[in-house]
Amino acid sequence: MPELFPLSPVHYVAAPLLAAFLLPLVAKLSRSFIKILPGLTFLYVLYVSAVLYPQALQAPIIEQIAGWAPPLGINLYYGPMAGLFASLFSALGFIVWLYSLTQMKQEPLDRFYILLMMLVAGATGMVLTGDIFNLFVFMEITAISAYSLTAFLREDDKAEAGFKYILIGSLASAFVLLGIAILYSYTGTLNLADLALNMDKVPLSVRVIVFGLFLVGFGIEAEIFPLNGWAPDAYSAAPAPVSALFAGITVKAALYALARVTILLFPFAGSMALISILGLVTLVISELAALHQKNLFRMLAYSSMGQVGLAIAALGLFTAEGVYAALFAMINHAIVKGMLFLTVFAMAGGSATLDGLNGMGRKKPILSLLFTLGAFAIIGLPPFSGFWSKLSVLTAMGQTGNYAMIAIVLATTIVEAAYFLRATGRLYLSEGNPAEGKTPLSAIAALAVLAAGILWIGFFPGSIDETLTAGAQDLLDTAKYTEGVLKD
Amino acid sequence: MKKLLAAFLLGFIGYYLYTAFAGVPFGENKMEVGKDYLETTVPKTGAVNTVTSIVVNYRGFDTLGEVTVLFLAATGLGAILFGMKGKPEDKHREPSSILTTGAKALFPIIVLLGAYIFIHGHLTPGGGFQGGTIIATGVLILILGIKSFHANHALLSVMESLAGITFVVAGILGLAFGKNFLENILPLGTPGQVLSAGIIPIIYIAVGFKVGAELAGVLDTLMSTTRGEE
Amino acid sequence: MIYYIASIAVMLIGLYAVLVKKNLIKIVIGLSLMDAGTHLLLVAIGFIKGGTAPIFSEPGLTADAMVDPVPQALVLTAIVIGLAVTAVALALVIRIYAQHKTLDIRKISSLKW
Amino acid sequence: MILLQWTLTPELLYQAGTGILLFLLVVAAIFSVVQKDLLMAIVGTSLVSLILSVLFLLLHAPDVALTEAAIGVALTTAIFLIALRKTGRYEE
Amino acid sequence: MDITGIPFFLAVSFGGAFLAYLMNFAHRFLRNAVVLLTVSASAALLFWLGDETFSMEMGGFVLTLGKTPYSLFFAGIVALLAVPTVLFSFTYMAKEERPAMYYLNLLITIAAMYGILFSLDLLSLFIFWEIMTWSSFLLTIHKGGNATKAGVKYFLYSAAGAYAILFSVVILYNMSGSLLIEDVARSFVLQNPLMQLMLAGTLLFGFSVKAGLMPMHGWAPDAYAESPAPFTALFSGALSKMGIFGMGMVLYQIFLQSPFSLPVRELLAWAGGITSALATLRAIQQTDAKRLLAYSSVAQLGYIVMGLALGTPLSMMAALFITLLHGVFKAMLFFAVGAVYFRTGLTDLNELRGLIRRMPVSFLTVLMAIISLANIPPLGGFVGKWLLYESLIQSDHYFLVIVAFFSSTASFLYVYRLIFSIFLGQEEKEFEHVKEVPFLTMQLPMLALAAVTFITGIFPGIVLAPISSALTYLGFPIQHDMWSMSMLFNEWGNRMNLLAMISVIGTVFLTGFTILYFYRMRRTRYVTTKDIHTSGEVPTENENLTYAINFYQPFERAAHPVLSKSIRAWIDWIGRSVSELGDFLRHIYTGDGQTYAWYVVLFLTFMLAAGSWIL
Repeated sequence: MPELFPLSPVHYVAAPLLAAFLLPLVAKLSRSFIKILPGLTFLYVLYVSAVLYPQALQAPIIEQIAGWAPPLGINLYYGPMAGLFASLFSALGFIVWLYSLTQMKQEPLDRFYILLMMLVAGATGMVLTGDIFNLFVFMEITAISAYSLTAFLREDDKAEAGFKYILIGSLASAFVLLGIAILYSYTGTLNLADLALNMDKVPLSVRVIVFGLFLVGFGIEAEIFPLNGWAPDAYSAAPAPVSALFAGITVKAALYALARVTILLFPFAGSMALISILGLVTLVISELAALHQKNLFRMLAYSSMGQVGLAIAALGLFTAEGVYAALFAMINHAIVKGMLFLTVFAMAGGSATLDGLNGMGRKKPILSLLFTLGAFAIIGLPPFSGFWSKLSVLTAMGQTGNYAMIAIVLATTIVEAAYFLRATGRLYLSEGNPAEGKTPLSAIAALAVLAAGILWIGFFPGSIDETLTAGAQDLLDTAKYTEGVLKD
Repeated sequence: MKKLLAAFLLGFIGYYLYTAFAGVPFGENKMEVGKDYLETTVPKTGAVNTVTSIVVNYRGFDTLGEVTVLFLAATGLGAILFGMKGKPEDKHREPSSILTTGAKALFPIIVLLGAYIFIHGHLTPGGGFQGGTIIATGVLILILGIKSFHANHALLSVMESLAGITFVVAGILGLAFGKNFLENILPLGTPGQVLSAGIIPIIYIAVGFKVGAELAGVLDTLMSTTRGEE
Repeated sequence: MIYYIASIAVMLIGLYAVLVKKNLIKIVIGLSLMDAGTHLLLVAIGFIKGGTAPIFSEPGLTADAMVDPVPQALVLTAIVIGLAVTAVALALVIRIYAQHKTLDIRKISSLKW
Repeated sequence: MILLQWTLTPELLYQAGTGILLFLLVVAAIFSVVQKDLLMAIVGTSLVSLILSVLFLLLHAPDVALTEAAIGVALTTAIFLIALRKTGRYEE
Repeated sequence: MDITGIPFFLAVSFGGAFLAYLMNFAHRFLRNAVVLLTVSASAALLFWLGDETFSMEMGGFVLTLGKTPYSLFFAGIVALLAVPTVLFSFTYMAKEERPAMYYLNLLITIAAMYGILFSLDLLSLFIFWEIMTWSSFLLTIHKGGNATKAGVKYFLYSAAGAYAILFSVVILYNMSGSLLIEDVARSFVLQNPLMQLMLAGTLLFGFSVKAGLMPMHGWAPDAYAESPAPFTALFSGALSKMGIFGMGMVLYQIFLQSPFSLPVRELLAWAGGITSALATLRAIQQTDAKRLLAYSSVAQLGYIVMGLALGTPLSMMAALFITLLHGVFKAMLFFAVGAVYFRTGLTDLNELRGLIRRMPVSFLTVLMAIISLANIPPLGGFVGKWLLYESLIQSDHYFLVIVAFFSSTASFLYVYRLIFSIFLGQEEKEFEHVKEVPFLTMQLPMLALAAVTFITGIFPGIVLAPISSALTYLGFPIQHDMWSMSMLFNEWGNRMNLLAMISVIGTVFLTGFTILYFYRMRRTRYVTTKDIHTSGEVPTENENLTYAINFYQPFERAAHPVLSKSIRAWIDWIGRSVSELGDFLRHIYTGDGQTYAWYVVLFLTFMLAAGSWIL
């Protein structure tokens, strides 16, 4: 099937879309096929990224949808950074699918898999597209599948979390749409590259207002401090495979969009510094708030908001090392937090509380080991991937000379160590009656892949160095982006 | 007090938005991309209605995304209200006879109107979305009018999926013919005719069916959820 | 110009409802009002005095006497997205009501801290 | 008397029409937000959509007018009413 | 990769750890064999380590490993303690659960310690430092129960220290462009003095947390008390010495030329002195054997820091000598207490009594250890303390001498309490079943270490040779006239011949013992510990007259004003206030969707106002 037509970045979106539409039909034929189709789609998308990503490292692939040149039509910009994110998302999607084969029992399974596939496809679309309105549409796709997935489980307070998410989410989309309207009213175009070129048409005061709107709009999805009220509820209400995807994918896509828009359209000095400060504030507040959490998923939710804050702080440095460090932090966070969510669900089921972990070391030794590995990786202890990502963030901050930031990041790491080790310590308590149950092999396999990722990056951080530098280059080099897109 | 603070804040935001739009002269021709669309729509895409050509051809990817959003809303709705299937009779009170006969009489006309709109999408104003919604309102009248009426969910979801697949396949065909995704591969025909403008009518008819089936499904799911008392 | 003022006003009224009103359905109404305001704003941006609808129905119409079609295309998509989001929001409201038996947003905050 | 000298030129009629409709639009919006009885509030929303659809016509955007009419007035109101049917009727 | 290179050495240590973990699934004996093999192999390999440095590029940083005489000495200590610890834990851990995790973490900790010592650049030092911290954390919480709280507390303290080190490492890397300690030292001098103070201050803070200096020692008593006995020996014997190694490296390789160097060292010396004094007083209060030994470790480390901070060649020699000796006799004490716990399951001094006849070898080990701890001539402890006193007097720190004298004499109090309440006094029926610990795996390590204290007591030269080579590397000229194999000289020209002194004492003791034994022994009657008359009554069978409960009550009342306000309470207060802040911040998420909408709108207005006001 793959050779039937030339591979291009649009397959990232078209294949899952086709599968999503096919799934209701397929569900009528045979129940078991519901589980197989998403796997095939994710495999196909992984195959696409395996073929395309190396090409993207040399030169960004720019694809025009429906054959129209960029200012008229929509174009997909598949540079090293977009490639990195797209491959990461598809890999995470595949692992979560593998995991939820056996762990996800909630009934309307065909609907669950449709929403899951579209969550991943929407986020990949956000990363690929080069048109600002198209970015809005893909943000909506990701958001609407996220709303429905948050309220997927039947227990009582899930709908409440869903409503909070949709309330704040539609505020975000209204503000983004308003921002697009203002931009269009001044510049008259919608293509990102075209916009970047004639941003001078927009007077400075209006540019600040539009930056504010976009910051709030994308900030809500990227969980920046004052805007992330919905996040803890959404993470703890959604089924664990979905929360893993939230932490790994939706946040990263929104963060990428925010970064791309800010660097292209609003490069004035204050914007990135402001983002960096917001990131730090998010880091400090969510790490401290996580200290008192009894529900494990809520604790992981706060911790992932903190890690995203760290990535934002690094991104805000606006230097090549800063973006390099932000990318590294994002990848590490996606892998480790994904593993933690899935491990906790496998260990303690839906309502995992801190006391539920007591003495789990004896009953489920493999899972406890994985949890300990994840906890050490998140804190950033040496032999694991977290250490290198935190170190690159700190050196990036060191280079730009703000030592206070380094002190804050290190202080919050101690707080992070406090609540993660409290949980890890409980695993090895002698008393306590933890939940029984054998974890099926496919779930363990999914976790093992993530653990292998952590260890691989931990021992060979150089291996992903090249992709990260290319990605950082790609994001910062706006001239190459605009000239590449509008070359004809 | 809260109301006062809210009013003040909104006044503040309103002022800033107003200053943002102060610089935009109302009614002046400041089209950049719009001009190119208007000039190239008839020769390049063959569609007379520029809005439809933009929606389906130039920015077809948006509409693909758009259809997915609607599809996800229908699936999401079904997933959220999954456990709340109610008994048929608690749908609503006994409809009056006027409503029933009116519904029976009106339904075919509404469907005809809807079909006309999405078939002539590229000629007259309107298109897939508008036509589909009109058909859905037709089904709504049936649901309200006839007590025992139940939308056949199986048929609706099959129609929905087939329409969606035709849309995506139309896009993939563009790739198969060596062009780009969603590019027009059929002859443009003479503008103004029904069979003109390449794949635009086909896509819009597919969208029409899809939207019609989806919204009918959504309405029926919503109608048949339990009152919440039990 | 008054189109801009009116659409911003409608949007702010919607935002006001979201911020102040306690009833869930009233909040969803507020959200759809905000969307409506934005859609009017977008179309008003595209309007050109003396321009006709961007459809070449008769042969005589020329490109430069037409209204800007792009915002209309955007609004078309935005309205349907608005519908989709409102439908999901209302489904959530129905489920919340089925479980909490109240529509007051203050009473449904069991997930906190 | 002065009034009569005005000839109702289409231009003037157009201006007056938009002015009144926009004013009605804002009033309908306020009505639907302030109204205690949710049914009336929903009727207010559909009124807003209706005025919006007419306004779109005045702005020479027939496609959008048709969409607004079909979706805004018909379906959104229907969905709201069904949701209202399944939940409590009166606010606060 | 050649045999004598450092990478092979580290590969053996870390590889052995994982091999042992795998072997655990094969067979218990096989695992023990692999563990013993790894430890002894790494100990042996120390002697053939080549001098060439080895560097590799990792994640954009260049990590270099290499051997220096200074680090070789510390590696010797680690090796000296590692082998007995492993031997001791074979039987001790037989009953415990999850032995695989225990051995894995134990070997990782040992390997990490070697890693710290052999890293020539700050980053690899930090990497191994963190590996050591988390593996020792996993070991501390091994027993479960309130060991977890102690473990987390330990990790947080050392995380605070480690991140202080990382803070200055990142800044130094940013300043000097390279991580090598030499380059860092060269560029360190160019900084302005205030920055130098800040950087050196954070580094010293980081290392002194692990060395348990007074304000930062909060974790030591709980961590030592809760961790399994064999590991505690390594914990207090070797792990805390890494802190000393680090402080030495910072003080004399990086911070020496800076103007602030002298006042900082003076401050450290006083901190060491106060630590030793207060910790000794605190130790006297303890009723649990392990906590008592924990405080005594903190006190001894106070001496070492005092010696280190003085900076004269003699004080450095004293400090390094005490570092080795403390490791040895502390290990002996923890092994003995571990043996008692292994047999009786108790470490509370009030319950234990009269085990001298049941466990003679343990008694002998404790006796030898406390003699050397209270630095009485025949054993090693004396030499270290003697050098320390001489160096204090030479550099005329007279007040410090008073403090040192006070705390070392006071240390005799808690030491005596330890041996009296466990071994002496009337026997109890409940301890009838107690047998001596098995010879090969438990008695042998204790006796071997006792032998070491004995030998170093007579021939200190054996230890002083590597010390002086380490110190010449650090830049302290050691003239050969300061010591010879068993002779100690001092500036005022008088000499002290240890061998002669001990041989005289030995002969006198032996002759007296033989005479008494043959002449009087025949007529003596064997007396049971119950055979004592108190004011004419004969004690009944189960009534016990010797008891150790509130042994030093009058002394404690006297020292009460000093001991009442403990620094630990102040640090716990910090912990509590941070978690209260967390609790307060948590309430920002009120759970009501509308308030979140309010936050969004408020943030937007703030953004719009700030934006347009600034630009």
